[in-house]
Amino acid sequence: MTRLVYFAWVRERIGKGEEDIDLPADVTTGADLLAHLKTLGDGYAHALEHENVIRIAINQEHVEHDEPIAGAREIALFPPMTGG
Amino acid sequence: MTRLVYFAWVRERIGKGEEDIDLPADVTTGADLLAHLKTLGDGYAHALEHENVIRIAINQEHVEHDEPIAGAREIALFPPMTGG
Amino acid sequence: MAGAAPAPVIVRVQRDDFDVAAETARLVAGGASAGAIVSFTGLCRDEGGRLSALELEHYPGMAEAEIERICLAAVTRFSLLGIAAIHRVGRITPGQNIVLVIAAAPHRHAAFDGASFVMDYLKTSAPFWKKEHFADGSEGGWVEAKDSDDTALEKWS
Amino acid sequence: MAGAAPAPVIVRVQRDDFDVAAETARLVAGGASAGAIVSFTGLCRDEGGRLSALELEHYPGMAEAEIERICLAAVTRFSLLGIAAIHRVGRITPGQNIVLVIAAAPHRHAAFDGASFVMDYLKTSAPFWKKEHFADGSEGGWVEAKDSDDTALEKWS
Repeated sequence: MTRLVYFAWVRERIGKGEEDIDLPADVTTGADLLAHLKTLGDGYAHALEHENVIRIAINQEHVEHDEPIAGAREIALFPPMTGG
Repeated sequence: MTRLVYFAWVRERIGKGEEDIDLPADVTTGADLLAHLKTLGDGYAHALEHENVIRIAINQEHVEHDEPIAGAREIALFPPMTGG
Repeated sequence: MAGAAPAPVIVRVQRDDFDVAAETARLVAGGASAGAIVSFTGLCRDEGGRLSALELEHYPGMAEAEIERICLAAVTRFSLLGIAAIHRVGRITPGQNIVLVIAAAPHRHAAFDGASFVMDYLKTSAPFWKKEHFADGSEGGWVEAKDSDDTALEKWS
Repeated sequence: MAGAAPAPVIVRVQRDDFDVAAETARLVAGGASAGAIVSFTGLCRDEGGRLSALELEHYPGMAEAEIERICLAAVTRFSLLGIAAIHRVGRITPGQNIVLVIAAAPHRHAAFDGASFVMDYLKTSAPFWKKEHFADGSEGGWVEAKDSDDTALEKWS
């Protein structure tokens, strides 16, 4: 099981802030994860429609989409940040 | 009569903070004023020894040494500023 | 200075407002070697009266970690004597504070650069998001990231 | 914004200390259009324990006029919503405040630039002078102007 967490409009569109899911063996990178999640329902598909704007953090650190996710305890998906 | 005011080590070396003096007719610029003052005594000569570092203000505005002093109510001489 | 204590680094994410004077005093409590303190306060604008509130969301844990990483980088890069970065979350109304950054240094340019550097990186890499609520009752949606914030980073590279 | 009041410009030379929070509140009292406030505080350093005090002298009248001129230039150049510049004179001991500059603007880069611009020009054109007194009782003499302060102006030209 991998913990997924969502923020801002990603969270709103998916309809939840976090979940634990079993990932198929062929999901090995952040990009694979996005593609997989988009098959899980309309909310996911809408949230992740524009994959290039989605930011990914593994274990609370920013990563690129091609980063391997093996061993990740927590993967976060969120829009570009607008703090400050 | 023209009011002269001095600050920081210019003031200390001349030995006073201000004075009113009659300037000779041939003293027409800031540079002329410095040259004239240096003839008035050792304190003045010491204070104004390095003319190029002396800053001049006429009526409380910075001016270059070649600025005419005609009509000046108040002329200030001081070292480079070190505020802030 | 040999034997000097490490520069204080204060990082917090909180719902409550902050007190700039109190945070500044904490930051320089260690001594009198600071000649310059620059503080940046980011506030909620009223957008010409249209905005009623901002709602700030963050990624707990990562937000604090990212801000601390940025602050430590600033301390090293600009030889700061101390840095504080406090970011509020929750509902914030126009005129209220959102974020505070304070940098202390021996001289002014390091303090200005330190605070500016932290703000530029905080804007683009700390996981916070803003949602707008308008005075007419409508939900304005999530604030979009600005290209100018990415461009601002170029001066530090 | 049409009909907006002119940006507040607060300029003072005083012996007493200043209150950063109170001056900031005065500066932005007019409304909630400021999104960024940058404040710079210049303090008396202890110079590794050698310094006992600074004595600050100024040219009354011209000092205030020069600071105001610099502040007005900053308001125009960076579209500031307000600026405050307060300089202390007299005897100041290590850890005490010397100068305060606060710039308010809609966005952060204008506020940083406004405060930094005012400090850079204040250092080189406002008629103030500092004399050092050392902890061993000796008079350290007048502080010399630094070339780096003149160099700092180049970024604004």
